[in-house]
Amino acid sequence: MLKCKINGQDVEVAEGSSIIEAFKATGQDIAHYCWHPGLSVAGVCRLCMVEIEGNPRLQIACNTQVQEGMVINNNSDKIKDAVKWGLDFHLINHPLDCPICAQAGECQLQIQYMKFGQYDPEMAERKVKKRKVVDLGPKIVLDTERCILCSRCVRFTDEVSKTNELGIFNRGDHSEIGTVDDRPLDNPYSVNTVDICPVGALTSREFRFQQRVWYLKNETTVCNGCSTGCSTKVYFNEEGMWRVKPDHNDDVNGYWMCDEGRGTPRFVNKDSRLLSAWNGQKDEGQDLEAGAAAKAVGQTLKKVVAEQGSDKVAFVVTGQYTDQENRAFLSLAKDLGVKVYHWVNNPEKMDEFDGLLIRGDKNPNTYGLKEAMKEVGVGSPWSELESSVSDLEYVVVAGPENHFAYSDLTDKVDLFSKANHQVWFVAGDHDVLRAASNKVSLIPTKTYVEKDGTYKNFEGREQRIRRVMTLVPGALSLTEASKLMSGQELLVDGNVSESYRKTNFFSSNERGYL
Amino acid sequence: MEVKILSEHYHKDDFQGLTGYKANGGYEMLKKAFTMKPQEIIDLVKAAGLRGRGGAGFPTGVKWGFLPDNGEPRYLLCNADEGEPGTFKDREMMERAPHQLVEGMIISAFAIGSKKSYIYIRGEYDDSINSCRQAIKEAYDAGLLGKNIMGSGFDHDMDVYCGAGAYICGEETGMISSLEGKKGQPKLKPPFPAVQGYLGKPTIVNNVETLASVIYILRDGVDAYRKYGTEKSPGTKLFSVSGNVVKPGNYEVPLGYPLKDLIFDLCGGLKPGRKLKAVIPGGSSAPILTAEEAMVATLDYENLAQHGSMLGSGAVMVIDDSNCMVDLLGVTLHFYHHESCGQCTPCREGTGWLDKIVHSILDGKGRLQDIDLMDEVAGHMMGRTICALSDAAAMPTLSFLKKFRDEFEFYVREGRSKVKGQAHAQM
Amino acid sequence: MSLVKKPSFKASWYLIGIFKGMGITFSNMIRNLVKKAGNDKISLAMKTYNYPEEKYEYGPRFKGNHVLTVKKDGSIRCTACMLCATNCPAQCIKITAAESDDNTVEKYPISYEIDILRCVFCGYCEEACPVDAIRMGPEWQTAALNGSDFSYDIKHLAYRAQLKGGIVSRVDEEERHKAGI
Amino acid sequence: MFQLSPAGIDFVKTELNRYETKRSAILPCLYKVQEENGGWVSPEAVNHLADVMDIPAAHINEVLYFYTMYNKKPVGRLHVQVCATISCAMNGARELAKHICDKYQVKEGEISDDGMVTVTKVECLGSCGTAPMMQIGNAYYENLTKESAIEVIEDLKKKSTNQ
Repeated sequence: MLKCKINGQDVEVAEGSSIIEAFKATGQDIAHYCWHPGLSVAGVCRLCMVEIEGNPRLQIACNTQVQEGMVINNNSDKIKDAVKWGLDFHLINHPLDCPICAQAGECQLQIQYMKFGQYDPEMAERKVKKRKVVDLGPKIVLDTERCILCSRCVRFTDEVSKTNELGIFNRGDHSEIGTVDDRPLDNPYSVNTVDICPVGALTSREFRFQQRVWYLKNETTVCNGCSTGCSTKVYFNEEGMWRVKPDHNDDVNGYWMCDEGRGTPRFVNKDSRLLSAWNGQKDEGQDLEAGAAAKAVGQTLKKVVAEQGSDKVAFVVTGQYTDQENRAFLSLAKDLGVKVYHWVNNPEKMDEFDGLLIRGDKNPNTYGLKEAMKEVGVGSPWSELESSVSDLEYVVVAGPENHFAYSDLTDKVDLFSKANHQVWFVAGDHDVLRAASNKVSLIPTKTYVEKDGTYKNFEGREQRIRRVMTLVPGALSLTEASKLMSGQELLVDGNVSESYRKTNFFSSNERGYL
Repeated sequence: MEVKILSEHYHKDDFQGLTGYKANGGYEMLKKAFTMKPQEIIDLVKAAGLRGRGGAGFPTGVKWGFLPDNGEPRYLLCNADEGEPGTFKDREMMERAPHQLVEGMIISAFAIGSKKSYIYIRGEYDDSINSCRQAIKEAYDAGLLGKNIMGSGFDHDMDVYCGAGAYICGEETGMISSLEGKKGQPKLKPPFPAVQGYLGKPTIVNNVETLASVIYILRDGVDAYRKYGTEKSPGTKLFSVSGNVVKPGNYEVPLGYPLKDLIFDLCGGLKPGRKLKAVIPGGSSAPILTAEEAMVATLDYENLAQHGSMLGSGAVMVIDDSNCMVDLLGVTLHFYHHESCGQCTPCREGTGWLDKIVHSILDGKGRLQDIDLMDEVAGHMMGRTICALSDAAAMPTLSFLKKFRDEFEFYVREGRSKVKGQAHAQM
Repeated sequence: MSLVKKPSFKASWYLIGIFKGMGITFSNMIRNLVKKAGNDKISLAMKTYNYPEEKYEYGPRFKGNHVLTVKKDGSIRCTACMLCATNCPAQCIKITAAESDDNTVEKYPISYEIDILRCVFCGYCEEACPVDAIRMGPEWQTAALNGSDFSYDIKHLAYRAQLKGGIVSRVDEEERHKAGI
Repeated sequence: MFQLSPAGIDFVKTELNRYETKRSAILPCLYKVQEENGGWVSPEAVNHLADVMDIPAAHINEVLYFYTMYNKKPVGRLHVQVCATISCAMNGARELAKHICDKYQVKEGEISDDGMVTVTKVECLGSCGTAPMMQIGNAYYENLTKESAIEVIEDLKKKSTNQ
């Protein structure tokens, strides 16, 4: 471990780490654009200047290794002047696009300008004009005029996604980011370039003008898109969830996340959700209160098991629920003595893996479910259900949250409609369910951002998710539903998770720091 | 008067071919080198105090000493990019005496133990490329290259690599990036090329003239070599004189030769009726000398540094009183704006900004505070980037503004040049 | 422990306070009736405006109803940058942005609503706007029949009859692009 | 669709294993493509070269757009490159370029009506002692005057028309 002094504070740093890593370790503030912990060092923005005792010239922090006993400071006037001019050089050809730029509010140029700039623009000559609003495919929009050529996105496509799509063409101040012949930038990790772009050059087409970033609050949680379990940051406000960004987690996903995982708002937001319970058949039925519906189902199940025997009822589970929910649901099935079947959505692609983050198994908690089924001692082969479904009275299904991964939803509904009744605990509102031929009752469940619990990813690593917001007030989590079905009453637990404490809307919102 | 060592046999026509070169003592030094141990040659070069002729003037022996002996393959690269405006000395050597370069490179490669070397020639020099390729083919046929050269057990391959038009590829690491098939953008230093250069392996980059001088250090020995030049800058150097002189061209004079004699004796002075106004002594990136300074300056690293300029690549550009300094600065800054590789922000935007300011002055739209702004912008470009191009753009600007400020202020106030009849030709 | 003081004798007589107040009111009333406004010495009387024939002229900086300015070609000048909505203390501006297919415009508001009942006419939105898209005009007599008329949309804010086709914004895009800034 | 000639393909193959890494062969191969594509490199040529050399197209495109000797848009049969840096500028290179442009009624960088001449001002070509000078194709033409420059261009035009 090397000892050095940063702005008067003693710091212990590992061997061979650069000065900027030492700054990040101590949480000291240093201006930088082109350095990113997950990428190689480019050393081109020349903003992370530091003064080292015994060295007359200013050194860049990202490429200078820490030596024993180095005295480093970056808050002297010389540095402030250097950063001010470094920023000035970035801004002279930068277009005045802040009103129409999606990055406004979390743009590093704005942040550094407020800290180091605050000067009147000195350049009176004409700015260099470059191509704006370049269409780079379905996910990314490029604006080469705003680009500050820090080459983060180029290094990303070279080192992380290894697709070598982006490059810097031309030379000098006419250089432009782009793909060859404006080919779409379309690899499964392309939206990561939008996160690491410090300015508004690369914007994601999905989030582009939906919401201003200072209206959004963010919380860290775990993505439920597939079994990798990447740590993510969810951006939300009263109207719903707007976007998902990766959060740094060295053990699982480093600094990156796949584009599929960013699609979770599509099944979480209110417009695609089941808002209240429903009982009925072939599209006719009436809405119910979720709690009451769950209790009613509980009583009828007990009655059916008592009169016609436990083989008249079947439980179906999916890997979409947290460990706590699985245990509650499975122990309820055990008490009733009914058989439990595990619905695997895409058996042939289960153990696919693309080498970085995307896995074939699109359920966040398959590992946890298998563990719980072994622990509780339930679980029977799927073929048994297929053969015995027609003489079943009740099929209770803990349906999928992320119905995009469950393409076989329709034919499973047809299978279950052979039984007399089918009960679905599901988050999304699907017409195919309401149109089923037998009697159907739907009960809304919470999605992964509305409940506490833990997932176990593909290697069994337990990761906690937290209640971030409440989108559908009436929805139940599976634990609550199981408690109601087993006859107990739902007690309102006192400890609201403190992350949701009502704070001042603007001041609590931390600007997006890279 | 001239001391011709490198350019002794230039005038002979057959000196370009192998037979003509051998007839004038060619490849004798290679035989002698194989009798010595590599470290002996390095010590010889260090004792002779040979300094890099490309522009930085870094002692060659010391540079060769930086090579780490970790068993990795070493590369020797000859920097024949010669992009510095005003310089054309390497071109003449490669066209007239390619074997001199090849022999110098083989000796140097033997000294540093490198098995592969490249000559990186700029794409525009078509004749030099062909003559060097021809010389290398002749050397291969004569057993002077390839396996077990002249029975010494040392094998070495050499190849020519053409650039494609970028001044930045004259910079050491820029050239290495270009050789690796990438954009010629300089690499971050540290690690320096001697430790991690071409493909991450230890690499030595030397100028054409430096490598050729090694032969004559071996031939004449250290004291005969040090007879010419001053104590700190020994030996002779090729100077490319251009601009408003009667006889522009390459002249080989010992270092420490008075600049006045070079211009007025060897080059025949200025055109009739013209007076000397300024001299750029070391290529476009060297700060400018006023006429008075040029009269007293001598051509070596230390004296020119005292006058606030630098020897650089030895390209002397003589400027007489018919030229407008604002216009000249405009041309220089346009060159740097066009050639900046665009990697580091201060240089990419700074060169563009300086170019635009000087051209708004030339178009008569200049403001008085523009001059101080240029001063400040150039000041903040110095020492802020990966390579020295931003310093090379800033230093002439600062020196032009310091020594010819009246012309700039006149131009801003009057909207025209102080020099009569100098209409600003549109760029 | 509360600090209630025993009321003084004078204060316990409520009538004294009432008579003093009524006295001031009547003295002003008589003065207005007797003295006509506008004679030479500084008149203390209030000028009476016979509204609606005679209306009070407010100063140029009067902050009345909002106006959304337009560009030269009549399209709305606002770029939906949400600064006014953020700066508004009463949070009564609701904007939804959309992408325009004209690349030089890029972003414009599909809907721009001001709930005028909540608005406190402080003018913060006018100050926050970077492109002079919203101004507070001189109008102040704005009556309406039912509550929903008080939430003004783009059509009312920018193209209502009184504006005669829309007021052109000072900060215009074309000059800025031509000047290369 | 641009296709390399068989000779071009062999040249590319030899270049690919002539240097330590495949990527070093990009510069020489781009020269060959420019030669065979009539003096400039089109985007299809970049894609074709990327397939032949099995190198990502972005790397080739980066090199193409970085260096000035590769033309990104079509040029006339005679690409007149007049050097306009310091020593040449002092010896009247810019007036010479203007004179040539007026002579062939062509604006800088464009192709003349008969598709023969493109005039561009380029940076230092390393022939400052013999200013003013120009480069056409691979050859240097030095110590020019307004008349001698036009003469050179005229007989080059004659030579290339009867090829």
